[in-house]
Amino acid sequence: MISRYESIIITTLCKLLIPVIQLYGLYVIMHGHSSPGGGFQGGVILGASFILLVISHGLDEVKKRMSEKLNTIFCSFGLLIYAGLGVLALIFGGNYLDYGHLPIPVTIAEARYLGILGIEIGVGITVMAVMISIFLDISSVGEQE
Amino acid sequence: MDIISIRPLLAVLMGMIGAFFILLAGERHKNIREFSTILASVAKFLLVFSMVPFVFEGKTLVYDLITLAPGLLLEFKVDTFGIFFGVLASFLWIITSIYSIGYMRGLQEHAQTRYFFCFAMALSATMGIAFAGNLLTLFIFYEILTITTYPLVVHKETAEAIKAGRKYLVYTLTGGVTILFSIAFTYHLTGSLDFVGGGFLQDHGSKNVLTLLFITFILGFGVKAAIMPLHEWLPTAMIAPIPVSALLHAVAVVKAGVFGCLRVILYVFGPALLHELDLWWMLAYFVSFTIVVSGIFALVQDNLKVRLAFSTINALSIIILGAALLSPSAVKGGILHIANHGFMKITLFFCAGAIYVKTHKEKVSELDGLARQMPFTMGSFAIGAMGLAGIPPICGFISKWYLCLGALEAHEITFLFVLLISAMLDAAYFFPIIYNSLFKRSQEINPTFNEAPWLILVPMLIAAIISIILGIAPDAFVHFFKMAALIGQNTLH
Amino acid sequence: MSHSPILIIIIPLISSFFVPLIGWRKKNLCYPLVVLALFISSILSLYIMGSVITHGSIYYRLGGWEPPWGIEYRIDYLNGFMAVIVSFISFLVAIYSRRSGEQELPDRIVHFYCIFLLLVTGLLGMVVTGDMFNLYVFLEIASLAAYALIAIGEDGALMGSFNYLIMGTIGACFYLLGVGYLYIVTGSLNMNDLSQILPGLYHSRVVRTAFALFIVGLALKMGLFPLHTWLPDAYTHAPSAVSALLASVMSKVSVYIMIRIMFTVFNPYFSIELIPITTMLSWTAGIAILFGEIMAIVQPDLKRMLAYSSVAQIGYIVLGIGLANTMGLTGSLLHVLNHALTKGCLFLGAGAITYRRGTRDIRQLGYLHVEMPFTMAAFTIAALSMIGIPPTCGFFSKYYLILGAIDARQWIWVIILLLSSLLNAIFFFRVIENAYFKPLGVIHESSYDRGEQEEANEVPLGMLIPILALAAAIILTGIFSGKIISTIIQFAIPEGI
Amino acid sequence: MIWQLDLILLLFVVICGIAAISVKDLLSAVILLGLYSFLMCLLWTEMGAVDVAFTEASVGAGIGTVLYIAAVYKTTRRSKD
Amino acid sequence: MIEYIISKYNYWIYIVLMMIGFYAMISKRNLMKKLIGMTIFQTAIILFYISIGVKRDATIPIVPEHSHEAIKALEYVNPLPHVLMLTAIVVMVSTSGVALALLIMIYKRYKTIEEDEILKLRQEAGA
Amino acid sequence: MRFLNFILVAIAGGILIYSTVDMPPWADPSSPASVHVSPRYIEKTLEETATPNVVTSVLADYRGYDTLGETTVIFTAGMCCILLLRRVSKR
Repeated sequence: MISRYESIIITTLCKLLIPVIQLYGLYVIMHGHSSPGGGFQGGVILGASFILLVISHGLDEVKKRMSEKLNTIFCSFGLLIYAGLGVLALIFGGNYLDYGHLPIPVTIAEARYLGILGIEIGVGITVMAVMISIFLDISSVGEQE
Repeated sequence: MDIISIRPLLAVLMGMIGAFFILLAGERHKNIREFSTILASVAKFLLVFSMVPFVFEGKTLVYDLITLAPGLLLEFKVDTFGIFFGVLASFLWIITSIYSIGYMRGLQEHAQTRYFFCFAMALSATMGIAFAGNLLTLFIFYEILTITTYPLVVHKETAEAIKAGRKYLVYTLTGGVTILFSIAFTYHLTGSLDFVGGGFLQDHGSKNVLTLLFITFILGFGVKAAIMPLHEWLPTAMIAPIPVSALLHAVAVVKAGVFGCLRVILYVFGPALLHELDLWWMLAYFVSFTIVVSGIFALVQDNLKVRLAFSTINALSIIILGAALLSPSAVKGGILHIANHGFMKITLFFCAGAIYVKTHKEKVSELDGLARQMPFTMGSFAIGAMGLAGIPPICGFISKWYLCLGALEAHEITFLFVLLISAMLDAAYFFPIIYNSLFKRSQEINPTFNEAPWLILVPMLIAAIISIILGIAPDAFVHFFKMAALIGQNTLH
Repeated sequence: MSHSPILIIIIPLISSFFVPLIGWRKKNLCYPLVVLALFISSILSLYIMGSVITHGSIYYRLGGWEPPWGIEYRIDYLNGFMAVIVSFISFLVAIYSRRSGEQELPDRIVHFYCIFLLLVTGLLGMVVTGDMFNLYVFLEIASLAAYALIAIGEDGALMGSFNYLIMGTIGACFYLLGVGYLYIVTGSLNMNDLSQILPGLYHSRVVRTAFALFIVGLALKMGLFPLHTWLPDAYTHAPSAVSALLASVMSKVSVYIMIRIMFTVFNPYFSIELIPITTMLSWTAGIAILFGEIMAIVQPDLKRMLAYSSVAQIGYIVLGIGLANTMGLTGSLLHVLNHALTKGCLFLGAGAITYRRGTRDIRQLGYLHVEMPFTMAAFTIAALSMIGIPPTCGFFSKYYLILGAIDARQWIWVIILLLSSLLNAIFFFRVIENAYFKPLGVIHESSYDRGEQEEANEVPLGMLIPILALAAAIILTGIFSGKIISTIIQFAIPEGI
Repeated sequence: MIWQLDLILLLFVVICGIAAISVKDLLSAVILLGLYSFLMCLLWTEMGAVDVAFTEASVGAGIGTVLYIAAVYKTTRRSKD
Repeated sequence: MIEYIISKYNYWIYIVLMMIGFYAMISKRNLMKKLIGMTIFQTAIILFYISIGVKRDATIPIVPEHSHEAIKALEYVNPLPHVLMLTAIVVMVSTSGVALALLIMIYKRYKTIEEDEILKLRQEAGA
Repeated sequence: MRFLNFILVAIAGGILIYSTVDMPPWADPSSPASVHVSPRYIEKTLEETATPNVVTSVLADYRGYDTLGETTVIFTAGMCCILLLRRVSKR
C-alpha cells in the first residue's frame, strides 16, 4: 500500500469529509432524474469516499467497514437489482427492461420513473463496490487477506 | 433401369461394422477379432455377390444416402463396372484375411488390432469407390482409403517405415488435392458429377479447358495408379506387411486409382470427347512409356517385393492403355486385366510372404533352390509369373490377347509392340527367379520339404488355382468376361 | 417463449452474478450452475433457430421501445446459426473446464467461472443484437473477460494478454469510431435503419472511412493476417479451455460481425462494386493462409502450432467473404461452423494431452495413442478435418471455397486453397506420426521389442466427453453438411450476392 | 459555446496529451493525464454535455487517475521513453 | 475559409489527439505509456462523439419539468451521444483497470515494464 | 520502426482528416444526427418517462439495455481484477 503519512489533520479531516462525500454520492444517485448525475457518478463518488478512507486510514480500516466478502456481494447485488427489474418486467408481461409493466399502481410514465430510480440504485451499488474492489486489488497487489 | 436397394450401402458399411467389432475385441480377444474379420469379409462378399444377377439383368442398384450439397448426393450406384471391381476386391479380402491371420501370427507382429481395423476400413472405402454413383462420392471414399492405408504402411514403426508413410501421404494427398480441383472444376462446368456411360462433359467448356481438366484428372488418379513419374511411392510403400502389399498395393489402392482413371475416361469424358480432343493417344503414349520403363526397372531390382511393385506399375499402365485405346476389345481386355492381374499378383505377393515367413528372405538373389523346400509356394509363384507374362492357359493370356486385338482394332501397331515388349520384359524378370529356385543350389537353403503354415498356404493356392480357372474359362463363377464385355458395350456407343 | 431471444443472454448473465455469491459458501455449486445456464442457453438458441426456420426472422424490442429509438434484437438465419454455434461450443467447453480449471487455477475457480460466463454472454450478446452500439458494449464485455482469462494462463500469458489488450482496444476503438462516423451522417444506430439510410450516402467519404474503420477494427479482433500479432501468444499461453473458446468461437463472432456489416448494414453492392475491399480481403486472406500454415509447420509447441493454424483458418473464412459469391460465402459460413468444431476439439485435445503429459512439445508425444486412445482418436479426426479429408466437415467447406474461387475465376485462390490442404497435412501428420508411430522420446531403430503393457491413462470423463462430442459433431456435420446448407446457410447468405 | 475559448481549451488538451506521452517520469505523466481528463471535462461542459463531463470528472479524472497513481506506486516511476 | 475552419476544427483536433494516443499505443515501449496512450485515444473518440451532439444555441439536455410550452428538440443538445459516451467512459476506465492489473502482474513477474526488457528476459528464459 | 509507426499514424490521421470534408459542419442543428433519432427523446421524455434529464431517461430507459451491458462491463472489470490479482489464502 501507498505508505500512509500519519497526520492528525488529515485523518480527522478525512473522517469529517467522508460522510459528506457519501451523502453527496447518494444525492447524485437519487437526483439523476432532474439534474446531471446518476448511478455511475454517484457510485464512483461513493467508491471514492472509501478510497479516501484507504488513503487516510489504511486498508484495515476499510476492511472493518466493508469486508471483501460484502464488497463482492455488493458487486453482484447491484447488477441483480438491475437485471432483476428487467426480469420482473418480463414476468409481468412486458418485454425485458420494460419498466412500464412493473406492478406499481401509478401511470406508465411514473412507473418508468421509478424503474429508472431502481436501476440507478443498482448501478450505483455495483459501481461503488467494483471501484473499491479494483482500487484495493491494485493498491495492495492482491496481497490482502 | 434403376432399383432402389440398400445393399450397396450395407456392402460399404460391412467393413466398418467389422472394424468396429475388431476394435471392440482388441488385443485381449484375438480369436474374436480375427473371427469378426473373416465374418465381415465373407458377409461383404456375399452381399456384393448377391447384386451380380441384377446387374446382368441390365438393372442398376441405386441408393441415395444423403444430400451432400444441393444437387449433389452421397450416392451409391451399382453398375457393371462397379460390381466388377466390388466382387474382385471383396473376394480377395476373404483370402487375404485368412492369409493375414497366418502371416501376422506367424511373425508375432505388434499392433495387430490397428492392422485389422485399418484393413477393414480400407476395404470399406474400396467398396465405396466401387459403388460410388458420382465423382464426389468416389472422391470421399478415395480419401478415406488414403488415410486408412497410411497406418498400414507405417505399420512397422521404424524410421524407414515412417519415411515411407510420409512419402505415401505426400504423393496420395497431392493426388487427392488435384482430383478435388478437377471435381470442383467439373462441377463448375456442368453442375453435375454423376457418372454417365459414355461421358457427360461433352459440350461443356472449351477445348483447352477440357484438355486441362483431363490432365489434372489423370494426374490426380494417376498417383494411385502409379503412372510414371508418379509411381515413386509404390516401391517405397512395400515396407508394409506383405498382406497389405498384396491386397492394397496390388489390388485395392492401386486399382482404385486405375478404377478412377477408367471412370474418368469412360464415364466422365467418354470416348467421343476423347477422340474429339485427341487426348486418347496422348494418354496412350504416356502410359506406354510407363509400361516399358517400369518393365526395365523391374529387371534390376533385387528385392522381390520391389520387383513385384514395378511389375504392378507395369500392369496398371497396361490396364489404362486398354481403356485409352478406346476400342471394344482393348477396353474389354483392360478391364479384364484388372481382375486377372489382381488374382495373379496377389498369388505372387502371397508367395513372397510365405517365403518371408519361412525363411526371412526378401532378396531375389537369395532364393536359389527354394523350390525344393517350398514346392507349393514356388509352384504358385510360377503360375502367377507365367500368367503375367501372358502364357496360356493362365488368365493373363486372355486379357493380353484382347488388349493386342484392341490395339489392332484401333489401328495402332505401336501399342501392339508395346504390349509385346512388356510381355517379354515380364518373362525376363520373372523367369530367372523360377529357374534359379528350381535348378540352382544354395548353402543357406535346406532342400527338405518345409512349407509355410496352412493358413498362408491355402489362400495362396486358392488364388493360384483361380488364376488358372479364369484362364481356361474366363466366364466361370462371376462372369468377369461377360461383365467386361458389357462395360465396353455400355460406354463405347 | 416469445422472450427466448433475450433469455439466451440473460440466463448466463444473471448466473454469472450468482456465481461469486454462491462461490463464497459452496465452491462446488458453481460448476453445475455454469453448465446448467449454458445448457439452457444452448437449448433456447436451438429453439430460436427452429422458429427462425419455420417463421422467419425474430424481432425483439428491449424495453418495449420501437427500433430506431430503442435497442432491437433481430435474429435471422445468420444470427441464429451463430448463436447455436456459440452457445453449444461454450456449453461443451464449460463441461470440459472443470478438471482443467481445477488443475490450472485451483484457488480462483469461482471467478474463473464467473468471467467465463460473462465471456459467453458477451459473445452471445454480440451475435443476436441488431444495434451497432449495443454490439460494442457486448464486444467490450467479451474482450475484458477474454483478457483476464488469457492472463491467468501459464508463464508468458501475461504479455500475450497485454498485447491482446492493446490490440483489442485499438480494434474496439476503431469499431466505436466507425459507429460514430455512421452516426454523424445518418443519425441512427440501428442496423436495419442504417441499411435503409446508407444507400443514399455511399459516395460520402465519411461512410467509406467508417467502413474502413470497421474492417480494420474487426480484422484486429479476429486476428487477420497482418494484424494477427497478438494471436499466437494469447492462444498458446491461455488455459486450454479458454484457448478453445477463443479460437473456436470468439474469432468467429468477429467474422460474423464483419459479414453483418459488409452485407447487411452496407449492402453487397457497396462492398463489392463500389470499393475494392473484397479484393483486398482476399489477398490478405490468401497471404494469411500461407503465412499461418508455414509458421505452424515450424512450431515445436502443439498449442502454438494450433494458434498459427487458426491464423490460416481465419484466412479461409475471410477468403470466402472476399470472393463474395454464393459458393464462396457458403463455404465461408460452413467453415465458421466447421472450424469452430474442429479447433475447439483440437485445443481441448491439446489441453487433455497437456493435462496428462505435462508437455506440449510435439516431439514428446510418442506412444500417446496407448495412453489416451480416445483423446487421440478425436484429435486425429479433428486433424483430418483441418486437412480436409472427407467425410469430416473440413472437406466440405474447403470444397465450397474452391468452387467459389473457381466461380470467381480466381485461380490463384484455388491453388492456395489446394496447397494449404497439403501444408495442413504436413503439420498435422507430424503430430499424428509422433503420437501413433513413435515411442516416447527418441526414435529407436528397432521397435519390435516394445511391449504393449502400458496402460491406458485417459483423462477424466468430464474432459473426455466434450472432446468426443466435438469429434462426433465433426463427422456428423460433414455428413449432413448438405442438410445444413439447404436449411440454414442457403438462407443466411445476404441478399444481393 | 464560444469558439475562441473552445480552441484554447483544445490547444491545452493537445499539449497535455503530448506532454503525457513524452515525459519520462511516469508519475508526472499520470498527473498530466489527469489534467488532460479535466480539460476534456471542461470542454464537454462547455459543449453542453454535463452528464458526460460529470462522469469524466469522477470516473476518468478521479478514479482513473487514482488507479494509475496506485499502479505507478506499485510498479515503477522510471520510464525509458 | 475561416468559416470552414471553424466548422471543422473540432474534428481535426480530435483526430490529432487520437493520433497522439494511437502513436503512443503502437510505438512506446513502456507499457504504462501504452496505457496512457490508450486513455488519450479513447478520450479523443469520446470528444468526437460529444462534438456530434452539439447544436448551435442549444442548452443542456434537461427539459423544464412544469413548463407548459411544447418542448422543441432544437433547443437542447443531442443527448444520444452523451448516453453512448457515458458507456464508453465506463468501458474506458474498466479497460484501464484490467490493464493496470495486468501491468502490476507483469511487474511482479518480470520486475520491469519495458517491453524490450521483458522480451529479452523471456528469450533468455526460453533459451 | 518508430518512423514506420509514425508514417502509419500519419496516414491514418490523413485519411481521417480527409474524410471530415464530408462531415456536417460542427454544431449544425440540422445535421442528420440532430434530426433523425434524437429529437424524440427530448420531446417525449417527460410524457413517456416523467424524467426531465433526457440523458438519464435515454440511458436508463430507452437504451437501458446498453446500460445493463455497461454495468456488466464494470462488473467484469472488477471480477477480472480479483481473478488476476487476488490470491485467496487457503484456510
